[in-house]
This record gives sequence, C-alpha cells and structure tokens, in this order.
Amino acid sequence: MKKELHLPVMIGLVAAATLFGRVLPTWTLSLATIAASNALIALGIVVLARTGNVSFGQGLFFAAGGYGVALIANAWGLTDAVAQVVIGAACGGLLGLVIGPLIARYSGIFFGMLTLALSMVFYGALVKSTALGGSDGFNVGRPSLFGMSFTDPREADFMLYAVSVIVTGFAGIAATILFKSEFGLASLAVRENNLRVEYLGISANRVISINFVIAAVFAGASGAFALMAQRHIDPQFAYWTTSGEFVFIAVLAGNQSVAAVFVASMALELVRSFSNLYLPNTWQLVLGVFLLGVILFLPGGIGSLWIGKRRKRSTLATKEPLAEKGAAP
Amino acid sequence: MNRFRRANRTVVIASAAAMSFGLAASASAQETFKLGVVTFLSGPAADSFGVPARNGAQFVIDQLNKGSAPSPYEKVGFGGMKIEPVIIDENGGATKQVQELRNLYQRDNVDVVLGYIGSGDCLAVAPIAEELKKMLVLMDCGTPRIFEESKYNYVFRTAAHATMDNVGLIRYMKAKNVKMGTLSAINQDYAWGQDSRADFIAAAEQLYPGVKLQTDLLPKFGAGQYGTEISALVGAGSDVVYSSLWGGDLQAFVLQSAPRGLPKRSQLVFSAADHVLPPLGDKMPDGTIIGARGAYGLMSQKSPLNEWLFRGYEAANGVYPVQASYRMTQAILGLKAAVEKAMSKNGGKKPSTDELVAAMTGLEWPSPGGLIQMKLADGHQAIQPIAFSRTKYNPDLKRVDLVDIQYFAAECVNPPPGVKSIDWIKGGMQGAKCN
Amino acid sequence: MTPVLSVRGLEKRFGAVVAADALTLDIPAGQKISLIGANGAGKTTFVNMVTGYLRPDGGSILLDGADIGRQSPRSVARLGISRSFQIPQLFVDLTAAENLTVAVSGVSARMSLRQGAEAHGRGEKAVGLLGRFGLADVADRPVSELAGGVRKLIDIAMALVRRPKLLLLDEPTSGVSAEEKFTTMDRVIHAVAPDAATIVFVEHDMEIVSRYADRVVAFYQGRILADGVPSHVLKDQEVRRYVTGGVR
Amino acid sequence: MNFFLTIVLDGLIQASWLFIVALGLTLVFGVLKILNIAHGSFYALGAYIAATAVTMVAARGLPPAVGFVAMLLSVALIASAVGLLLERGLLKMFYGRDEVVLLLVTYAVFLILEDVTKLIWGVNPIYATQPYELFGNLEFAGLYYVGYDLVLIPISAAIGFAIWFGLNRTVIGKIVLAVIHNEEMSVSMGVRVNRVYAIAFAFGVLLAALAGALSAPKISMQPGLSSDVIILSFAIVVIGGLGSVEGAAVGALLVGLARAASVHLMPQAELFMIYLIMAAVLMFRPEGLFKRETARRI
Repeated sequence: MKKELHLPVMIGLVAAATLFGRVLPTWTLSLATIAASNALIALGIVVLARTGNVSFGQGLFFAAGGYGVALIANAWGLTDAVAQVVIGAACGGLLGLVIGPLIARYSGIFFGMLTLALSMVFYGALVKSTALGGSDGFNVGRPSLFGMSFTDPREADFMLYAVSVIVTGFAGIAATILFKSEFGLASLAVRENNLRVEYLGISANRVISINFVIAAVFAGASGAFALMAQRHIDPQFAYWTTSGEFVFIAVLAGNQSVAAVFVASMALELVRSFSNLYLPNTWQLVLGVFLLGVILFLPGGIGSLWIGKRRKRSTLATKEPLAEKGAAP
Repeated sequence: MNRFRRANRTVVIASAAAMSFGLAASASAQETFKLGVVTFLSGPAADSFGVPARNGAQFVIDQLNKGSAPSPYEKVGFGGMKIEPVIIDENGGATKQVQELRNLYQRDNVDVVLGYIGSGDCLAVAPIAEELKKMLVLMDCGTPRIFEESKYNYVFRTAAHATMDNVGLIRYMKAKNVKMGTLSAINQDYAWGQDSRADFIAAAEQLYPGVKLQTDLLPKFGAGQYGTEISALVGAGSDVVYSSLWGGDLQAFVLQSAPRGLPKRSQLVFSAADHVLPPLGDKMPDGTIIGARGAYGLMSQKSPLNEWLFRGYEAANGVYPVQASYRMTQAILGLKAAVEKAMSKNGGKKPSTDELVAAMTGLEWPSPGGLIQMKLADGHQAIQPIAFSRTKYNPDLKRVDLVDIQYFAAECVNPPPGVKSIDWIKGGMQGAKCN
Repeated sequence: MTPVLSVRGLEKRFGAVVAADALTLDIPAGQKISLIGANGAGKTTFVNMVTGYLRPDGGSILLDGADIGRQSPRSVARLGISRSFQIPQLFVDLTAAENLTVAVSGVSARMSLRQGAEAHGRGEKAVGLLGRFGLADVADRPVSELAGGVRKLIDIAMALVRRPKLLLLDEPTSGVSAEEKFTTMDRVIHAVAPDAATIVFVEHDMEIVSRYADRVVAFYQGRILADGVPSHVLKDQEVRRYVTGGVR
Repeated sequence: MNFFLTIVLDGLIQASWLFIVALGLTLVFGVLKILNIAHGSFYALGAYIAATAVTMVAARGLPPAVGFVAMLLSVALIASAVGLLLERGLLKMFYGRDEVVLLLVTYAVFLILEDVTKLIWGVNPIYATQPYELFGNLEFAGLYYVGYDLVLIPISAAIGFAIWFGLNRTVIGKIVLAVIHNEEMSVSMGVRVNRVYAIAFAFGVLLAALAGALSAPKISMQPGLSSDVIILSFAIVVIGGLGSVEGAAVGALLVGLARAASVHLMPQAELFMIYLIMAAVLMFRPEGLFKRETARRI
C-alpha cells in the first residue's frame, strides 16, 4: 500500500498525453478537452467524497468559474487561456471558502441536497439576470496563449487541449499526493467516524471545508475550460443535471485511480456523442444502460480495471447507514 | 430514417479512419451533399417544433432527391447532388450542441449544418461555426441578439427573428381595433418568454399609448399546472391577456383556463400558437388571436409551392405542417437556391464553403411561407411576411379554422437594416413600410 | 492542591429519566477511580458530559479549576481529557497503524497536505504505541479484520496519544472473555501508566474493580450512592442492593 | 380577504397532487434508503397510461366517469407491476451499495424511461381531458374553479390518511415502520426485508403514477414532463424530512402555498421560492421538519 509515487513518471505521462494530441484527429481534440475539464471537476468530487460527502451542486462552482471568467474576459478583454483558468479557479475557490464552512456540518444525503439547493438558487438568479443574457447566456471571444492567438482551427483546438490536459494532469498529481498525505488519511478518518475524529481533537468540519475548497477550485477551473471550449456560457452550467453528470463521472471512475477519472469522462463523451449520431432518438436510453452496466459489472469503477484487487478503500462503494450519518453531534 | 443512418454510418467510419491516417482533407464525398440537420427529437420542444421540423426536412429532402419538387426547385437534390442528411438531437443544452456541431463538421465532414430551434443553442453554436470557417444555417431560433450582438460571415438565419411576432401582433390588434386599455401577460421565465414580453409591451406602448399593465406573470418553463396563475389572471380581468407560451405549456394553459372563464373575461392573444391547434381542436376557445411566426400552415397564402408542402406533408404525416415544418422547408430551399446559384457561377462544380457563403448572402427565394429575403445583418438575417388571425372551431372538419386572416409585409414588421430591434420598436418603428 | 477534575452539582435529564442529579465529585491527580452502577445509573452519561458530548442541564465541570462545561469534545480533548468508548470508535477501513497515525497527527496544530504520515516519525510513534499494547503484529491489518478485544485496546491506545491529564475508560473489559480479562486489564494499566496518571474507568466487573481501583464511586439513578476505597464501598448495604446485586 | 382565500385555495390545489408524488418518494426513501430520481418518470408514466385509458374509453363512447375510474384502475395495475418488476429485476442487484450509487442507478432508470415513454407514446402531445369536466365548475371568491381541481384536495387527503392509517394501524404497516426506523433490529426480529422493500417500492411507484394520472386530464403529456416533478418532490421531501409521511404533507402544503403566494404577490420570485425554502429548512433543521434526531449511542 505504502508504495512511493514517482513524480517524474507522472509528469512524463502528462507530457506524453499532451503530445499525443498532435496525432489525434481534430474532432477528438475538442472532445478530449471537454473530457479533461469534466475529469477535473469530477476529481474534485472524488477529493470531497473521501470525507464521505458527495456534492450534487458542483455546478454552482462550475458556473461561478465560468461566469467569472466570461465577465472579466468581456470587460477587460483578457483572453489568455492560463490566466482564465487561474481566474476560474479563484472564483470557484472563493465561493467555496464562503460556503464550505457553512455546510461542512451536514453529511450524507443532506449535504448533497443542500449543495443542490444552493446551485439551483444560483441557477434561478442567473436565469433572472437579463444583463447576463438570462437563460440564453452570452458568448466570449476565443482564448489566446502568452500573447499568441490561434486562427487555424486545429491549432486553436490543440492549444486548448494541451492546456486542459496539462492542468488536469497536474491537478491529478496534486490529488495523488494529497490522498497519500497526513491530511488525506485524516479525511478518510472523517468519512469513517467523524465523532472519533472530534474526540482526537481534530476539527472534522475543518477537514471537510478544506477538501470542499479544493473541490471548488477544481470546479471553477473546469468551468473556465468549458467556457473556453464552447465560447458560450448560460445558466445550464449551474443546473442540477449538469452537477449530476459530474457525480456520474466520479462514480463511473471509482476512486482507486486518478487516471480512471479522465478515462471515465472520455468514455462518457464518446458514448454520448456516438449514440446521439447513430441513435438520435434513443441516446438517453443507451446512456442509461451504459451507466447501469458500469455500476453493475465494475463496482469499483472503471479504475478497478487496471488497479485490480487492492484493499478496498473506496469512498463511493461502501455503504454507511443514514442513521449514523444523520446527526453528527 | 434508417436509410439515412446506414448511409452515413459507413461514410463516418470511412472518414474517421481516413482522418486517423491524417488525410482528413480528402475525406468529403464527391457527388453527394452532406447536410447536418439539428432539431429537437427529445425534450419539451420535440413535439411542437423538433419533430415537425424533422418531418419537414425528411419530406423536402425526399422530394428534392426524387426531383419532384415544383419550380423553381425541380432540379434533383442540390444542383444534381443527392442530399445526404445526418440528423442529430438538439436536446441536452448548449454545451452538448457545441460539441455535436464540431463533431458534425470535423468528424462526419458534413458540408453544411442546418437547424437549431433553441435561441441559446443558436447563440452558442454560431461563433464555433465562424471559427471553423464552416457554413451554418440557423432555421428557427427567435432571439434577435445573434446578429445584433456580433457579426458573422459563415452564419445565416433563414427565418425572421422574434421581433415581428409581437410587432405584427400589435399591428393586427390595432387593425382589428381590439380594445386594450388594460393588459395582463403570462410568459415563461426564460429568454424567449422574457424577450417576447419585452417586445410586446414596448410595441403596445407605441400603438396603444397609456395601456396599463396589470398582472405580469413569469411561470417556470415546463410548469405544466397553471391553476394559481389563472386565478391571478381571471382576478385581474384585463381587456387582453398576452402570452408567448408554446407547446405543452400553452396547451396546458388553454386547457386549464377555458373552464375557468378566462377567455370570457379577456381577449386571449398568443404570439406563437398555430402548432397547438391540431392537438387542441375544440379545446381552443373561438376568437383567440394567434400568430404563427410567419404566414404558415392554415394562414399560408395559396401558391403551388405551398400546395406542394401542405398536401405532401399532410399525406406523409397525417397532420398538416406547422411553423417549424415551414421554417425547415424554407431553410433547405434557401440553401438549395444558394448552392445552385454558386454552381452556375463556378461552372457546375460542387461549390466551396466560401462560394456558398457568397451565394447565400443577400439571397432572395420563394418559399411556401412567402418570399424570404436575406436583408438584415449584411445579408445574413432573413425577413419574411407574417400573418395573424382568429380561431374558429370547425365541427365538420373537426379542426380549428383560422378566420379574418391579415398579412403584413416583411418591411412592415421587421426593423430596417442596422437598427437594433428593441430600439426600433421603442423609437416608434420608424421606416416601416406597411403599404 | 486543586483536583484535576471537580464536578459541582451536575444535572442532566432525558425526559422523565434522571441521568445526573446534583452530582458532585472531586478527582485528585494520580488516582485510579472506578465508576460502578447498574445500567442506566448515569455512568456513561457522566463520562459523556465530562468530555463535552452531552451538555449538562446544570452545574459545572472544572478541569484544573477552569470551567469546561460548555466545551465541545474537540476542545475538551485538546484541554487534556481523553476517553475510550464502550463500543470502540475506530476507522474500520483503515489499518491499526493508520488509526493511530490519525490520532498522532491530530496532536500537531496543523496537518501536512503534502507529506505522508511517515514524515516527522509519526508513523513510528503510532506503531510504538501499538507495540506498548502488544499489537505490533496487527499494525498493518485493517481494523475491520480484528477481534473485539483488540479493537478495545486500539481504542484505548488512541485515547492515550495526547498524554491526557485525565483518562476516561468506558468499560475497558466489556466483551473480553473472563479468562482474558485480567491480562487485558494488566496490559491496559501497564501501557497507560507512562502517559496518564489519573484514570477513571467505568466497570461492571467487581473483581476488576477491587483489583485495580484505589477508589470506587457507585452510581444509582444519577446520584452518588457511595464513594470510597473498594473494600469499604463494595460492602455497603445499599450498594449491594442497588448496584452489585444488579450486575449480571 | 377573498384575495387571501384565493391564495389558500390555489395553494391547496397545488399541494394536493404534489403531496401524492412526495408521499411515494418519501416512502421509498424511508424503507429502501433510495432517493429515487426516476420518481418523476413514474409520474409521467402514470399520466401517459391514464391518457391512453381515457381515450380508449371515450372511443367506446362511454361516459367520462367510466374513463376516470378506468384510468385510476389501469394506472394502479400497471404502475404497481412496473414497480415490482423494477425492484425485483433491477434495484435488488444494487442493495448494500452506497446511497450515491443507488441514486445514480435511479438516474439511469430515469434516462431509460425518458426514451421508453417516447418510444411507446411518441413525442406528439397526448391528453385526455374528458374527466376534467366531470365535476363541473363552481364559483368561489368571485372566481371560477374547476370542480375536478377541488375534488383532488379531499382525494389526496384521503390517500394521505389511508397511508398513515396503513402504516400505523395495520400489521404490515407496523412492519414497514419497523424497517424504516431500525432495519437491523427488524431483521433480527425475522422481518422479511426483501418483501417489505418490494412492497414499499411498488407502492412508491404507484403513488407517483397515481398523481400523474390525477393531473393527466389537465396537462398535456409530452417528453420532459418528469424532470420538473422530481425536483419539486425532492424539495418537498427534504423540507418535510426524508421518510416521514407527516413531513411530506407539511412540505407539500408549504411549497403549494409558497408558490401560490409568490404568484399572486411577487411573480418575480416564483422561480426561487422552493429552493430558498429548501435551503432555509436545511440550514436550520438539517433533518427536515419531521425527522427525529437520531442520536448515536457510544
């Protein structure tokens, strides 16, 4: 279990994945970009889930990041991709800082429902705000990188792909380190028995809040990517089905491998788009069956395909009866 | 349907394979014209707009490929090239649509993408097509913002935007001197509802100075049950109740409001209601003033083209075509006209995207709904005539007839080039030519 | 010298049930005190109130003369009162060592988000503690695979990590077989000795009580029935009737 | 005063169907600990079946009253069958997994049912208004109300009472309650939990479908009917307290009245209202209004 993580290897993987984009057919580039940014937010959900809490409202931070970036971009004409990611992450993180401590004391379904409620309130506010285009949202210009602007579609797509893969990759590395850290262990402890954690003089709420903020930062950055990839933002970013999809990816991936999150979100995108092409009338059905299949045959998530039978350490595959989680003292 | 799918599957696989060998360029088909068609096949807009639009597309494309459309469209397909449609579901939000648009252009190598009903989707996909330098024909979506907020070279909209729906409606009410001292409104709480409401009220203030807005409701999209709203509206008892509701919401609203006496207390005015007449039948109260976002369906003007669509579509689908079917038709016919114009210039080769764009810009073509003119936004935004009428149930035919229909010329209800719609309305609709 | 813990007129009731009725009790440093009483006599309630899990309805709890009656379990723990649980409260999916490691890293003001527990020898400290309870061999096995007696010891070991001024053990030998109970208790007392001088343990088994306690407090319906050296208290008539008689 | 009465009456009409839906959701959660996202789809299913039944009856030229009865019966039969089928055939396989996983399973079911209903009934709107005229109209506070709407109020009250009675006064009900409150205990007492699960889920589906059927005559069935219902009933159940019948009742009333009030007083707020209430309730009473604090023995 206590195997060393090889930083160089992981960085190498990220680099390889980035260069791989060179040989990918163009249409997969933007697909992979979306997949990467979805993976980033799903990763945040996994991080948070290690404390036993699943957020059904990540759309809130996703949208916060997206709108933050979009507004700043349109106001000051700031188009640099990296800067936009940073802004997105900051917007998400700040909101997380405000909300995290407030809802850290809830657990289980209540945590999920509260996050969902908050994101839906935000959604309502966005639909109302005609200044932001209401439910139709508004567009932003294409991103640049370090002063270079990309007019050739393929180059532009590759630039986005590269940035998103690199950022998501490093987020993944950070997460792996976090999971192995003291704090990561304490997070698992909170999931298992937050009462004992308190009795050890550790603040379970603080542990949850910190993980929550990390998840919010990832979500905000992810929002920035989604915005850059589609140059358009609307309240759908904050809608409950959007958040649901991210949880969907997190569960699909399981939490045994960070790479699995990326694979899962790529798989989801592919299934969705091909079923929509060949079965335009029944793509939802295909999606549903696919989901059931994965949950049924890969209980540990897609990750379990190559991680194999390691000791169960899953956050999303072990059942805790609500009775215990209902009322934390 | 099946035929279409099988056809394009092989092509896609082939082209995908080709691309992965890095020869993406050479992957487009020779003597066929590959047309991406995007419309709602699921979700709330499917029944009212999406599916009628798809049926329209299938009817027209079949006819064109058989070469059995009336003049001036008798040529087979697009200038001899068979049309090969790739049909995609528009449901699932702008994010998904942007991705699907990219896939259509880059993976499936369609020559042109045509469709989109949701305003949000149109706003989202337009800039992407522009970036990819691929031609995009928006067929329906309502919001004027698309060309008023930005400029596009590769994007066209072959139907007039929503401004004329409400300007025309007010003009009609004035013409039929409908009394409107007080007004109540119920619109869905999203862009279409909010914009329509704004346009209608603005136009009303021009032609009905001193009109008093009483109850102004914005129920959630897809609410389905309007008991409370109806109480509020009946309670207010205004002269006129305006609504831009559509589809299931509109049907539910009519079904629930009729027995509660709303039609008796107030004149109902629906800006886009033709598509609910077939399903509602005798449930639609007589004397309701309705628009169809064009001179469509039962309000369409007699012409060989219109006969062709109306009868043919009815025969194929069991119901007569409504606005979405017409709008799809006029989009496809417009594209056909552009393709053939371009080919006449370049000596009959399959035109390049840029040749197509040049041909489409400022184009005019006859359609079942009347003459379409790409007059606004430097020849990228269409204007078209529109009609309004009152409902009257016809027990013999068991369907709602439309009586005292009045037409309005395109220039009468659409802003002139270079003026923002809302400013035009608020400025008293200067330069409107209403003969 | 002021007692480590002094409780004054402590009140707590659950509906009709009186769990603490004007409890007053002083615990000087260095004592090993056993709380006895039938089920529902208020022993565990007392422990829960002292450690901040339950809010007393009235009265005060002083630790070294400072009132801690309104503190949360977390701050009480930080102030120097630790406890073990009747039902061991462990992180069952983690290994024994990891359980202790969480406890150890909890002592430091802030936990590292980068370094693993191996850093600053916290892992060793954890394993060391396990060793002291003779559990070194199970260090890397998940708690879910361990027997009840072992869990009990781990639970106590975790309570010890903060070297508490006052250690409360809730039925340390419950669920331990009759023949093992003395060895277990010897282990506990021996293992605890270097870190915690003052110990309060809730106990049902009178043999344990008389062997390990140097003072016994008998509870009945939230009141203190008797308080003194075991030999004396265990002979008390009322205690015989209401407490030891009532022990299965 | 009249104005106030109007709000109350409108609120009650709203609450009546919301309550029936929420009741099913809360029951399923209470017993199976599943937050069933597909619940809305069952509402839609019920509505579609009802419409079909009514149109078939009307086609035979029978009076609307027959249609009304026919629709209720057919929905009751089909829905409970579907419920049993799903629980035994699908959900069973996922018991013991985390809440979230189960939630996603129901999400998948939701997606599948969306398309299945589409495949069966197509996308063209269907409806069956005959029963809507069944109870005439009557004037109240200067407004016309549809008898049918008003009749829904006692109907849903009756259903609510029946469920409450069934749970608290019958053996099977007591067993179900036992499972709701302490599953381990009831298992040790020899309760066949699997059976309780099947029954409870079937009942939940039945209630959702029934609510759909009852609203069918006044709405038009079309794709996307379900997603709005599910969020509403979530809100209600969370407000009332997951797994509590009284909670569902109070939650439904709260939401119904709040909506009515906002429409009459400040239409702008209508979109938020429910979520605000939900967030507020969760903030101050995380377990919802009617859930006992489950203190934990240590």
